[in-house]
Amino acid sequence: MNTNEPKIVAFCCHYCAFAAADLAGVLRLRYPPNVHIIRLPCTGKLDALYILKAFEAGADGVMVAGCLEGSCHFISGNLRAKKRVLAVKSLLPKLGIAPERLEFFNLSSAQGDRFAQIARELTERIKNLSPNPSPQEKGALEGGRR
Amino acid sequence: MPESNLQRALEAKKFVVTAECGPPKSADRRVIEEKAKLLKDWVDAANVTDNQTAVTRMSSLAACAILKSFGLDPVFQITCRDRNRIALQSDILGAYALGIRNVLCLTGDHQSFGNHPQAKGVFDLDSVHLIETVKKMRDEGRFLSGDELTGERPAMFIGAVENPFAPPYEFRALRLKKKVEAGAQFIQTQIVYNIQRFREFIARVGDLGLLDKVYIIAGVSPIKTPGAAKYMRDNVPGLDVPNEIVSRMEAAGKGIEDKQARAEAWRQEGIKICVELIQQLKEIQGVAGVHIMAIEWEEAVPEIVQKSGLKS
Amino acid sequence: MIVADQKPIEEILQMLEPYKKVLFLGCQTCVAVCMAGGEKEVGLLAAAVRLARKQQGRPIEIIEGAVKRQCDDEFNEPWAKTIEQQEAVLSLACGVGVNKLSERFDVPILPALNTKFFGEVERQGVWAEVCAGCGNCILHLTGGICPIARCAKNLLNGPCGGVRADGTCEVAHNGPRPCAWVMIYERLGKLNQRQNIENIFAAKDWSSDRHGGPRKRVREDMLLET
Amino acid sequence: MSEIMHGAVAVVGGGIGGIQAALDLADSGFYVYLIEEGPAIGGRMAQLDKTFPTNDCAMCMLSPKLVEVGRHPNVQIMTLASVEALEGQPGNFQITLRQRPRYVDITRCIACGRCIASCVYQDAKFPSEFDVGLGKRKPIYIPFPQAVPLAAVVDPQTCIFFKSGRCPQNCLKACERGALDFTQTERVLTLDVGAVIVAPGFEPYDARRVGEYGFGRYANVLTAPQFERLLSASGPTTGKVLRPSDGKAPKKVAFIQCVGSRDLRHQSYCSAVCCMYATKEAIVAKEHDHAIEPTIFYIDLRAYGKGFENLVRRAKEEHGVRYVRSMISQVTEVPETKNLLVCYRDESGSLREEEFDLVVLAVGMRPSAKGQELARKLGIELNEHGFAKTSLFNPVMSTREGVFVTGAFTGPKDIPETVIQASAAAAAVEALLAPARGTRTKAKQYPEEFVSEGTPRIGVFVCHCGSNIAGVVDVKAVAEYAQTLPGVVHAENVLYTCSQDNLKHMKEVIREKQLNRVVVASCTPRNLAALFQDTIREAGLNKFLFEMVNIREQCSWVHSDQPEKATEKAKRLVRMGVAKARELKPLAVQSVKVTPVALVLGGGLSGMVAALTLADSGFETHLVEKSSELGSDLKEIARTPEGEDVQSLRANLLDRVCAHPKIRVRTNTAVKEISGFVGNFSTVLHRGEERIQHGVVIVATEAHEHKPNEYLYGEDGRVLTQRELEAKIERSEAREKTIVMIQCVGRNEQRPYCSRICCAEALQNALALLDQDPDRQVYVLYREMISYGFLEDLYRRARDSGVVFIRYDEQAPPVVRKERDQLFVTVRDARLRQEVLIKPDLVVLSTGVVPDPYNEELSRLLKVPLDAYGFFVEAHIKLRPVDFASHGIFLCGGSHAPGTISELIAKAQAAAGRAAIILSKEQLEAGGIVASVDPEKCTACLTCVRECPFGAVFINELGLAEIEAVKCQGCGICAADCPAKAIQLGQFEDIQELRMLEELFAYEH
Repeated sequence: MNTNEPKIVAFCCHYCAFAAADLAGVLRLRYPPNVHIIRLPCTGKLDALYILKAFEAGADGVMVAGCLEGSCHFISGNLRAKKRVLAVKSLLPKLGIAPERLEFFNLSSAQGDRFAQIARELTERIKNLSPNPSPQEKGALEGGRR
Repeated sequence: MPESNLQRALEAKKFVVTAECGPPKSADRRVIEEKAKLLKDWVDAANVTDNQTAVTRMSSLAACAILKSFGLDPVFQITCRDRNRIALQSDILGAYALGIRNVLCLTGDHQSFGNHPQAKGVFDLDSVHLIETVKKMRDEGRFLSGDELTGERPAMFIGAVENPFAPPYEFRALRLKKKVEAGAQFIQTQIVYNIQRFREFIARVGDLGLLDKVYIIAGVSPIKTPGAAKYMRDNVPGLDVPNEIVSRMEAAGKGIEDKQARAEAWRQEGIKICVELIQQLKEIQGVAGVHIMAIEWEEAVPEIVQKSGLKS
Repeated sequence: MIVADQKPIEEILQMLEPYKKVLFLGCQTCVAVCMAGGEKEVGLLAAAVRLARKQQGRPIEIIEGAVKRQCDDEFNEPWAKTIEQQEAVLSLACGVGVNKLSERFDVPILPALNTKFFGEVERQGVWAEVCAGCGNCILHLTGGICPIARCAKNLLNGPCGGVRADGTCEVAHNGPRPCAWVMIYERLGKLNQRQNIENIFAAKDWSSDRHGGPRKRVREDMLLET
Repeated sequence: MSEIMHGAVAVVGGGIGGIQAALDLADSGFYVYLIEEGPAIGGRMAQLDKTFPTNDCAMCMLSPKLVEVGRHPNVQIMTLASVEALEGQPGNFQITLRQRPRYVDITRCIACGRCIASCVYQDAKFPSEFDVGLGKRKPIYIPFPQAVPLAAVVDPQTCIFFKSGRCPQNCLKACERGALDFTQTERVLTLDVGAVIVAPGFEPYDARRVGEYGFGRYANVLTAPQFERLLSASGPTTGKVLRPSDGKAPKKVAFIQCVGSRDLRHQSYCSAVCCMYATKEAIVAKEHDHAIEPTIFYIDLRAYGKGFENLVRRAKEEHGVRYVRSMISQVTEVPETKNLLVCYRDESGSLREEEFDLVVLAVGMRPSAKGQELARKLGIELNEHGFAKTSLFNPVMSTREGVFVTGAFTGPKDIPETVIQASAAAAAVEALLAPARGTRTKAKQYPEEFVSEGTPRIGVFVCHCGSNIAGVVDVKAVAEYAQTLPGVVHAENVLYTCSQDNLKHMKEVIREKQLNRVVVASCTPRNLAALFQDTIREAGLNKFLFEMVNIREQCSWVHSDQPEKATEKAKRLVRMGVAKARELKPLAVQSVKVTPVALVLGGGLSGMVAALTLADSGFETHLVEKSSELGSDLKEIARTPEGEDVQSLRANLLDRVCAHPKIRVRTNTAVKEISGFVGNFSTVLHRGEERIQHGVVIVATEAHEHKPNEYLYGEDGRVLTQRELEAKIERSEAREKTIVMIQCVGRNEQRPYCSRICCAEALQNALALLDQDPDRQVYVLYREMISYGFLEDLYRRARDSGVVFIRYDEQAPPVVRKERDQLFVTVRDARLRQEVLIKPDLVVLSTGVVPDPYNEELSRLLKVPLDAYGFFVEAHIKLRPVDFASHGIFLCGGSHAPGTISELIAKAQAAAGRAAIILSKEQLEAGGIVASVDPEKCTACLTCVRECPFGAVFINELGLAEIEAVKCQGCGICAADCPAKAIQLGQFEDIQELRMLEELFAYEH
């Protein structure tokens, strides 16, 4: 892949961040097409493994966006997610991966503008890093699980 | 007639003075010799600490032997942290053979505080067991295991410690009782700053009928600087330093610009506080003496002894 | 349960340095419960190691798996063929599992965990040592609170002088913990059993502890050999 | 009551109150016409940025409700409609409506905005109603991005076509869907309904009428609703606080309270919400721009609701919001800078002046003109303030039987109280129309699902959405690409996937090609996924064998400048969607039978009202009280502050409860254990070990007057609580001449909350004392007078009657002492800043209320949360005020939060109404997107049990974790944290998520 076109995965909560991304569209805001959203029912569903697997698969950046604190549809899912992201973030440099490639955000569904801004900033930030040297290998995610 | 000078003095109802003597972090016997000379005329006995706060120093046994050779009556402090029951008993025998007649049985500070926090703590016995063991060797001629000593028994004057200033406060006197029952003949306490709480402790000890059975020697320690006072107040578990003492230390140096002069003013105040405490302790029924822990400040001991009128 | 901690990733990477084909084998019992070596951790660790090795340009092939209990041969047996094809096995079990696999297989078995203690779950994410497995229980006398495991100096006759004013132990490099003897004292007060600790507890016989040498338990009536 | 009874209800007003009432009714077996004057539902709440006291995002809370009501099969939304007349009688009304033309067919409009873009007006120039005039719109516009119905509307007042008849009508040509229709005309229609709920809401007070503040003359004087739009991320400045005069960020912002409220020249009552919304707006402004220095000029700070005190404290301590107790005399503009000089009299009476960059007027609530007109047409009476007239003991009943009123139409109210009243009104309608339940609702029938295991056969439908997607993304290329993906047996382009003809086509394709998975690549799943799922279900597929790919909002609309890259991204997204589809599994939805029986815990006022409401709706109800009698909480109260006789209320409730054939009362009875889940609870009572099976639980424990231990209470007989004084007055035994009342007694760090009712009690007693003997001297020593809403009139009357009010600071509470049998009260008058000494004959303490201590046990038994002060915590403070987070358990009563009798009655009715939704169903659906445990892997580590926010996980008899599908809400927290990887969440399984990741990166350009 072109080094200037990083691939970014955004794990978004259905209720807030995903809705904010929709609103960004409704408002016809612009952000780079590098960001790909995977919808979760709640960021509480975000397994730390997804983040590592995303990098393994070749992601150049990962963002996780849950509801504003205190506003989680499921009471505490966003708080759990934040902790998991922080744990992975502290692990990344030990694996040789810049922790700036991973970020957690709190968003409300009304923050279409903010979503677009984050998408722009994150893409820009990751463009300035060298690409993730983890090219996808066929079946890499299989992990030989039995 | 006991061979221990300390024991004789106590039995003679004298208000005794003991002092602490820390061995060096080296093999230099002269350090001990200097301290021996300094203390010789002022104390009834001198304690030698056993790798205090788990920092490795010259062995307390060796330092005791040096003190003995200078005519002092050494108190051999021995902790359970670094020796199992085999080594403990062996060192008691050796100490006695070297002429040491007093032993202070302690559990010991945890190794995590010292200069080898990686060390494996032994803690095979606790201090109560150690007291029992020495008594058993002395009185029954048997080791802890029941195996017999074959020959001279170590006729030690057995001491223990107690801290009246650590929770659970009500339990402290009872713990002291256990030590007395195990065989402790004298007790050296944690440093007293809070005289009120100490009085309460002595009252409890009295209620348990222990004052006739054991000599209680109250720990005192002169404070060098206000910083030290604050540090002890805030950071040393098991010490109870009332705010009043901290403010007295602070007040003593106030307005003095010259560093040396200020340090001297602090020292004087520290000694003064110590002397006042000794005088109050003297008045408490059941206190048989004081144990001065002038840590790395042994030269203060004569002054304190003099000023508190214990010896002129 | 046995409480373990994952080794720092740096140490694990170093251990795996010589190998390119490794099985990561978790254990779904104690170490899963204490969130150190269950299937989830296997997945996370494997992903992390693969990532790191890729970054280093030295990819590693990892097979992931987890067994019910690594301390029983029968659970490990289905993995025998796979194990024999590996350059090494990284075991995410406690030390028992590592020993067990090592007894059975001629492949290097590497420990991913530091096995720590027998613990209770204080609350989610916090495990605390409360039993030392000394082989000679006196909990009936100490109000169910073990002075051997929970006192830094395993004292048997009351607290040392290092109790803080708030009743916690001065030895706190693993986080503040209440003084075991303060707890015992208070609990016995509640149970009206303070007399239990008025008398001297005799010196402990450590021969039942691992100081008596590696221990073994045999229950004759359960032996299958005739 | 008519013999004919219609199972349909007209709900007039599409604000949050109307929406809630409509949903409650539609969910419990009634057909609802939701009638809205404007072009979209959502009301005032949709315009808010945040809501107090939690500062939750308003749209985040409201939008799902809008979608839900918009899609509800038993709700018909009628916009641009107004009521003309109401005839008939309860059960059989005929309501006549006039519906204005929209000129847009909402069934065809897809809200793409092309018509708006093509309008002859190139710039939006007409003030936007939604942005309160701060933003502009065109004559054709979409009310707001989340509007329901989401469709354009033409405003004939501004449309050139209607004004001049000469317009090229570009919009008509631009619309690819043929949705515009300028031939539409107004229509009048009459509907048969059994009852009417009226919820027209309020109007903000017209700030122009308070001339001294210069609104309308000075550019930088805004009203609070306008300021709210400035704060909103979707507002005219995208959330930036900017001055209208120069677009610069203001630094000093003044909030002026009580604009139009508490003022006989305007409205005599207190608008009840302004102190809190100003506090919220000040905090939010500060969060948006840290340089802003907000100052709130207020008379009394009324932070009387749950969590309000805490918000004010945070405003002061964490955000540095400045509060100035004052009376504003006027605002003048500095012509050069357009800054504003606020001239005010501070508490000590000194006149001061301060310059601000922006002034926000906290305008009050007034009854809307339309509401007044509506009242006339419906034949219901209004009170002296112009709000709907209700009785205190029947807070949602209008003066016309069968017509119910709710929300701010009945008086100033915040959102939760509106929601509570809405549910209460719905409950009242249910009780009225119980026999007609289910007669007008429709239940859809679906064909039997065919077993869709086996190799995936996926159909992909790539939507053009007219040019919305196709104008940017090469949708043909996307469909062709989809065709190449593994598992795909059908891929095609569709002009509008959501059109009726395509839905039919989709079903045919599913059958013809034997598809067992469907992927739709179009717009956001948040709006239409349910529609497509329903469609594939009609074709016999399990509805979970569906995946939706968003290539509009999250692709074409945001990448319109890069069509090629957008196309590539769309391909990647489709590839991901197909990858997930391959792994999809049919999910079973099981039906769980509902035991149509209610258990009400607590036999006080709330418990009795809740039980009666449920029983009147036809549900058997067990009312369990742990003390020896019902209604003991009302025993000590003679009358309400407004003068209503509480004892006759109590007697009436007792009679009705005891005589009701559907209510079974047990006193002296406590609960021993409760097990089960929504629809199927099983409770063992302590007395006789009796076991009750029931479908819902309502916790209705009350709060009690706090018994103080300060101020010589209990030591001197002349020191009483307010309740004790009331009893004494009632017995005509009060002879004392000088009486001192002390407010907020015992309100401290441990009990910092406002008890809401004590100020009114004090006013009531003070007035009663003076009525008996005008020569008395009554002092009230207070911190803040909490006479919100119409209670303000009582406060005014007390002042006029000569009651002396002395304010004291929280830090300097009054002192009561006794010397030689004389009582002395000293207090520092915070206004005059001097000590006052009073020698009273009687000291009366307003001690506030404390929750029932029994709550702790109930909290444990039911696994429902308590707050730090012992009050129960509701599921959501704004929108689910009487629900617990755990399904099937509801709450009301003083142990939820302190309240007046009228408020408690509404809350109890609301709880009953919410509970009735469950009881009215024969069975509940469970399953679908829920988590489940693989018993082979589970190690019973308890992580899931500890983490589940809904208490849905338990350890079963095998000693393994098991998830109660009925309780599981599908968040997936447990699945993500399970250390043994034994838990998977349906539709979001790890393998599905990981495949998406894998395929995203496997994509090669």
